[in-house]
Amino acid sequence: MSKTKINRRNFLKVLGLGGAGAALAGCDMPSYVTLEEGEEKIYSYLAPEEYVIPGVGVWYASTCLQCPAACGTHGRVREGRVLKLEGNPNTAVNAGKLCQMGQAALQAHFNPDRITEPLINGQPASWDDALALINEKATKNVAWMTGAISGHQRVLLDAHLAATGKGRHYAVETINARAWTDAGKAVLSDAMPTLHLDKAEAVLSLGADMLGTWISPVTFMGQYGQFRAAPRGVLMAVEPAMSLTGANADQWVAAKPGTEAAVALGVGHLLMTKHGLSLNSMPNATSAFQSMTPARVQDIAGVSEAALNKIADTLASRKPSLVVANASHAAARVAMALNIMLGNVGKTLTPGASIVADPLAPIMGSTKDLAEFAQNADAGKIDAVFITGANPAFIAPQGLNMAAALKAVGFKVALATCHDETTKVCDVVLPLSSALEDWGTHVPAYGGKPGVVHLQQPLMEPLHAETRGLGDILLTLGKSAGVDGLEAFEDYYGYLRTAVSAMIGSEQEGDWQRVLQAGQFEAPAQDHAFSTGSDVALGFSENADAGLHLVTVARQGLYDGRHANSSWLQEAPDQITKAVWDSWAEMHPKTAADFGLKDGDYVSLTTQGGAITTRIFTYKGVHPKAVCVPMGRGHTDYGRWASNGVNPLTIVDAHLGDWQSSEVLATATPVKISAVGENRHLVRLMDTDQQHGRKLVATISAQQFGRTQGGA
Amino acid sequence: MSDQKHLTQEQTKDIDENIAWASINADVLRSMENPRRGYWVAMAVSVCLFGIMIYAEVYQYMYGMGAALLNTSHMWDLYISTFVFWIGMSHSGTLLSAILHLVHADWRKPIYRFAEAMTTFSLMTAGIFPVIHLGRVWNFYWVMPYMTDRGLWPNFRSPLIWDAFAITAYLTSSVLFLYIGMIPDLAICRDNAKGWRKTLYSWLSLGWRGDDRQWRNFRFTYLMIACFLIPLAVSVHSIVSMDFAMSIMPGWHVTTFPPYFVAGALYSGCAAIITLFILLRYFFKFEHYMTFPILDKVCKLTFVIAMVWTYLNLVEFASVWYGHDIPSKEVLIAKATGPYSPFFWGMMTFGSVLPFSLLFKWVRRNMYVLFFASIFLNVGMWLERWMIVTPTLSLGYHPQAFNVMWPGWTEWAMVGGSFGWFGMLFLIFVKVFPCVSMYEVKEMVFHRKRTIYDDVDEMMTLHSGVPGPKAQTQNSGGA
Amino acid sequence: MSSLLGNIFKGWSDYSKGNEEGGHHNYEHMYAMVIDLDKCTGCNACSTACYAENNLATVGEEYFGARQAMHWMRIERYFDEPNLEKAGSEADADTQSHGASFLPMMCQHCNAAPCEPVCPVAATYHTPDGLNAQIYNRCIGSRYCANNCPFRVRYFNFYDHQETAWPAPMEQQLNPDISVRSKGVMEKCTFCIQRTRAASNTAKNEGRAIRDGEIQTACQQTCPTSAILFGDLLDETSAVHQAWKRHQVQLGRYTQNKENPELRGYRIFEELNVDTKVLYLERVREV
Amino acid sequence: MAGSSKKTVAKTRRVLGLFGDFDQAFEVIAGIRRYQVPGLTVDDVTLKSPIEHPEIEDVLGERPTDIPKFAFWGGLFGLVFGFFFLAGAQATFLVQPQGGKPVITIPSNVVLAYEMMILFGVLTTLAGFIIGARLMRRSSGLYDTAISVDQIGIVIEVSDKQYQPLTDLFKKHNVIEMHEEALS
Repeated sequence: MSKTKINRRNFLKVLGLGGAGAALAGCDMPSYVTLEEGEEKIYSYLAPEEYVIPGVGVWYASTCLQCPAACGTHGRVREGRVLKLEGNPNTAVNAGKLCQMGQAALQAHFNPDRITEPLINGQPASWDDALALINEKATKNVAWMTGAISGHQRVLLDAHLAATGKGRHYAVETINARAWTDAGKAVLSDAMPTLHLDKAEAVLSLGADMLGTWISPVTFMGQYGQFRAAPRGVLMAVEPAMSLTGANADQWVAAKPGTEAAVALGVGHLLMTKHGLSLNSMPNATSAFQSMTPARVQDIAGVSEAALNKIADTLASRKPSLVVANASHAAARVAMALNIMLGNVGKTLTPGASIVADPLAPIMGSTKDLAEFAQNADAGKIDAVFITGANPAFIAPQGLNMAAALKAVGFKVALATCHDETTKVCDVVLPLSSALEDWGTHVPAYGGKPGVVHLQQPLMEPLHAETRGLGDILLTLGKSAGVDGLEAFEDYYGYLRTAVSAMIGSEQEGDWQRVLQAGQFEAPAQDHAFSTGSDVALGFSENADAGLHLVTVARQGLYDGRHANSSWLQEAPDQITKAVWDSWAEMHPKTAADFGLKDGDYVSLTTQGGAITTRIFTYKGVHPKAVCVPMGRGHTDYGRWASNGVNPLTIVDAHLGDWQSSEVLATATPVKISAVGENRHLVRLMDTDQQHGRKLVATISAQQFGRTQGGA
Repeated sequence: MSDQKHLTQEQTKDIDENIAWASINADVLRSMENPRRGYWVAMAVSVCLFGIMIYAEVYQYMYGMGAALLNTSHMWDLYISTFVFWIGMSHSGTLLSAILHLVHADWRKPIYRFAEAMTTFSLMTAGIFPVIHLGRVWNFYWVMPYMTDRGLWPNFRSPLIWDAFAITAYLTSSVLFLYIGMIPDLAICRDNAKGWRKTLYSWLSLGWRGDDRQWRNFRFTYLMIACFLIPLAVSVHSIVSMDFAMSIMPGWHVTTFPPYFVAGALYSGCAAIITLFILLRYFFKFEHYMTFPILDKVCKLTFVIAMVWTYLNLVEFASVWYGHDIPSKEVLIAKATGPYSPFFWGMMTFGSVLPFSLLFKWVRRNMYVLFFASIFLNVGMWLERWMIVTPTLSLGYHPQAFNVMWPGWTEWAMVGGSFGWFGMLFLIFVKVFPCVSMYEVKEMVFHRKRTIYDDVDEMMTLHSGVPGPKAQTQNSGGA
Repeated sequence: MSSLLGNIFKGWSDYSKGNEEGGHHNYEHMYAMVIDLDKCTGCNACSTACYAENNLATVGEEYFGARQAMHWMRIERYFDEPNLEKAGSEADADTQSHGASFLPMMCQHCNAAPCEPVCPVAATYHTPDGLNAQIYNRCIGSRYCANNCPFRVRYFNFYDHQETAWPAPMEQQLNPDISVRSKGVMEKCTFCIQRTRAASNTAKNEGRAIRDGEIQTACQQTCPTSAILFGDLLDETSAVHQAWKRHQVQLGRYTQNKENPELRGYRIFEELNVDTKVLYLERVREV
Repeated sequence: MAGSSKKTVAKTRRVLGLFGDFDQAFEVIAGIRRYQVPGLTVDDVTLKSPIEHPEIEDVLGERPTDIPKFAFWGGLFGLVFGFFFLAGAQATFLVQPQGGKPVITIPSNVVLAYEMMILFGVLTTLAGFIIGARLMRRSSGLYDTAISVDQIGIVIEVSDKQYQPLTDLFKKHNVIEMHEEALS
């Protein structure tokens, strides 16, 4: 431990230099004493650490790990404390911007419920004991379960797996773009094509919450800003319940849960029949389009012909356009086909960039991995599992019966910063440094310049002496597992620096400093071209069930629940309902009326999987056949702020597989609703949703906008 | 006092002019002696209420203003409305004493003393509320007009500062008015008291000897201060109304507020006078002085003011209704139909309908009915103040302000406690100071007697040379 | 005495001169904002950034429900579009066909701020930078200012939030450039005055004027769609000045006479003549 | 009393007579007016009464009072001082909240100056009262508690040879009782 301490001091010195350089680079903000009263908890200016400039905030570049997007950040450090995060203006991913989750990374770091020491069976233990136990138990059939992961952590992880035998790496994310990437692979042989909202004249989203949680929201919001500038693009959204993207759409269409594909096919049908477009290269697709008449759409998805026509007309008249989908594999494939039909490929849909050093490439998580982990665990194929960056006990749909699966695994190690449902059931818990205390490299899965790698550097000394970085632990594990070539490095910083120097092809201190300041570096990348759309079969999952369906959506904020321990995000009102600190079920007023329910009524939602009880909120942004319950709330062991609300995933039946994929579909679980009889006011930002005739948000028609060019 | 007829409800004379001056002294001085059980009970109740108020204030001080359940929409609530209520109460004394003094209505003389005392104590009660409603009560003195070491003054533009000035001036003036009017009586007390009371009254009576010089200066002084007090009283409550009228909030930004508030103040003041009148008459056996005819006059006065108040109320509604300010109209409609509507209609009933009962003579002459009537009139006036503050804040220009809020327990405790505090002060007053002005009752008796007998003399000497009763009662000047 | 009289006359002349200029006084700067409601996605990033930058306390569900939250920058969401003439079919549609309307609402820093004259102790006043400032030390918590604010953007510390909002080690995140407010004090958006001051100090040290864009408020800096503009309205070259000019909105007026009424710029509650310094650009929808 | 002090010799004693009602007291004063006691004028008379008799001037003659002057000047001072105090404060208080208003706002200052006018007016009136009525000083002259009940007293300082006629005058108008004290 002492050795690593010394090393920390060393690299923090280095870091100080880097910071000074950053200061020269002009992105520092000197502090000063305001007229307002001083904060009594400021550290004394006496005898500061040698790398601290008293009273002067210095900005260091790092990377945000709040969601898989891996935005670049600048952290303001003063007196050795990180005070504020901003986006790194140099990165292509987020261009100096951050979302609320990125802002709240501070609270993930300073969280009062951090794990401060290793635990064995819940009892405090020393690192040596913990590591000894791990070396003893984790010998064969070792598995790793992580969230989305990339960069050198992934390299070390793979190396560890390779060394410990035929283990496997499960990357799990409930909120993922698996449908889109699969479709991309299947149709264009490109999992992650680059999208250009800013160039598009019209965008149709089939359940892809680009502005909220999809792939890289900050990237898309940045493009959205330009998309809305004159000439103004038109945004259309088809989804069962209103997402942040839908809330910003010019045309929002409610589709019955799980039928977005049918709607998309209907749009294609109109484009062919009404607007004379064709898709000769894909006969299968063509037939699928032709068979989906608006009338069928009407009774499959409950979308009116008028709405369908409007979408088709807009897409046909405004070019280039863009169709994105994440509702289901079917929808994603149709979206790809539509893009080809509309001639968007090459204009608003260009080949994605990949980096040469493939081992660093990002692994985007999926619930498919989650399901497979459950199967394999049940089958006894996993003896030991290392879990980090994921909370399977919370995010697994009830249908997967994750509790039993985890029980079936003999030895479980959690590498975590905070206690959660998973660490509760793990044999060994290793205290992880927070993202702001750790080193790492991250390859943005989307939006980065070709071959760009984001560097994560510590923004302050660890709050808790006993925590260690993920890289350091991986390195230690790798060494003890006998991975070659690791002995040379006494800590992850050393490893990383060597590796990065190799990638940028320079051992120079100055180059390393430049990388630190930039927070990113570019590895040689190679572009690759699309395949001309391979003629995949298009279909859709017809959902005959006429009853209500449970829709579990994710909202930017608590996300999949990993941010529920942030009081800022708990108190940041949900974008759509403006509710805070609790769960709710969104229902269409008509549906609520049918059940004799009103706002604030507690209802019990029952599926085969179980039942949850929460309050309803009625508005017209839900399909009458849908009951929408956002994820992220209802933790049982996640600190002082996370226990409010319910977790809808606990009643989601995961065995409803999507059409032609094993990806778990969490949007179409039949649900029964019954009033509990209790009513309590849902705590929201405002009690009214109307402007009451005040001119607060004024709305003008696009025609006027066109005439004035938006005042530009 | 040969017959007791004048004590009954059929009494027609304001006062029996044959009452002996000595007995006036005796009766009033008796009222200041050895309290009976009822007094101690009343005192105990008042002290308890006040104790609860202290506890609530300490709790709120430790916990924060959130204890009162105030929120971003309702920054003000019962504290301010009760403040306005007590300021209103304080207007009665001045009205009766000063105005009636100027118009030489001598029936004021037996009852103005306790009315002025009420003015003073209501003000002392009202003064509590602006202080306890401060978020940082320990800094309340920052509103005083002095320059801090950082060159800061209070903001003289703020109606709250106007309040501070007005209330200071009003409290000072009304205390002096009460005190100066009391000096001759204090001399009487001095002449009859023993022990500590003797010392006290000797100091307070400033060596009053009843010289013609003293009486002459006294007359002018009293007149002058009365002249000062009437415009002051009017200005005080119009300034209080400006706390609301000067804001831009719909429902507060109303031009007719100043007269409306003044009318309301006089109204609640008169009602309170009726209440105390009845209590004093009942407990202190003041039947000879606080007579039904006087009560009758007060009731009529109350009715007139009630009608003025009602009229101004309707004017306000009408001006909002026919105006085009939608938010104000929303507030008005919400008052009548929203969650606070029961209290609104309660206010209208007690404030505008109930006064009509005063048109019936049997009501004006029935102490018991009248007592409860006067209580409910004041309940109505308290509701009025609450309806001005809270329903308005429950709406507003921005929908963020829309919120219905009910007062927390600390607020109710403070409201109750304020009555305890007032009661305490008043109970102490009636035992330490004469609550009926002896010398002025004597003047009243004296004048009435003279006028009557002069008329009779004229008649008799006109018709026959026989000397009139005046000659006969030559030696019965007093005893 | 002479200086006193001098001050009196100076005050008068400043006032009359200021009136002709449309403002009310002569300012060194006049910081103002432009918010494009068509770009705003209502994602809350600005609000959370404000919590991080300005030491805003989180109050928890109970107090939030009691309307005692401290969100200086709040994103309001409305479902109706009062002044958008809809096609007949949509008017009575039973679906939220145009999405929702989002409104970032923070202190509008009115030039004729209704909160200022009513404060009994002058705890809120106008700085030479044209900011509506709140002096926490001076505030005694009469809460008149909040009653008189038509936007309801002043927030009162009904409790001491230190222990609950920043349990150790969270207090280490507190921004030392500004205070943590204690109970009984009014607070509100300051246009990130600490950043303004820092920039002006830097400029002074380097002996130059403040550059446009040098000062970024926390909300502006983080806004993913760059919907927020901040700058000095007196600086002819600043983007904010240009935007106000383009949209033909002037300070010191309660009705704007625009040559082109279709320009999107408008100020909320302009008719109250409080002279706000936040220019909103209308949201746009396909009809 | 200047009128009398010229011709009279040194006063030796002070006499107080108590009477049953005003009429009798007035008769006595009338007698003095008619010089039934040599060397005494009505100006030497001090009348002590339990109430203020309206026609007292008719009997004792006009005796001026300064109260209204006190009130007027006090009020005026309050008004002027009030306004300039406020104006001065506002003019030196340069960070004061403007809220779009001028530095020195007439409406608010008028309101406040008005209050100060009344406050000072009342205070000076009180001062005038205490001075004019010779209160708060060791009181000279005989006094009887009966005066505070229902009897009217007349106090006159007399020389030895005026004493007898005065007592006669008192007795003639059936004085109830008489007190006297020697003047040192």
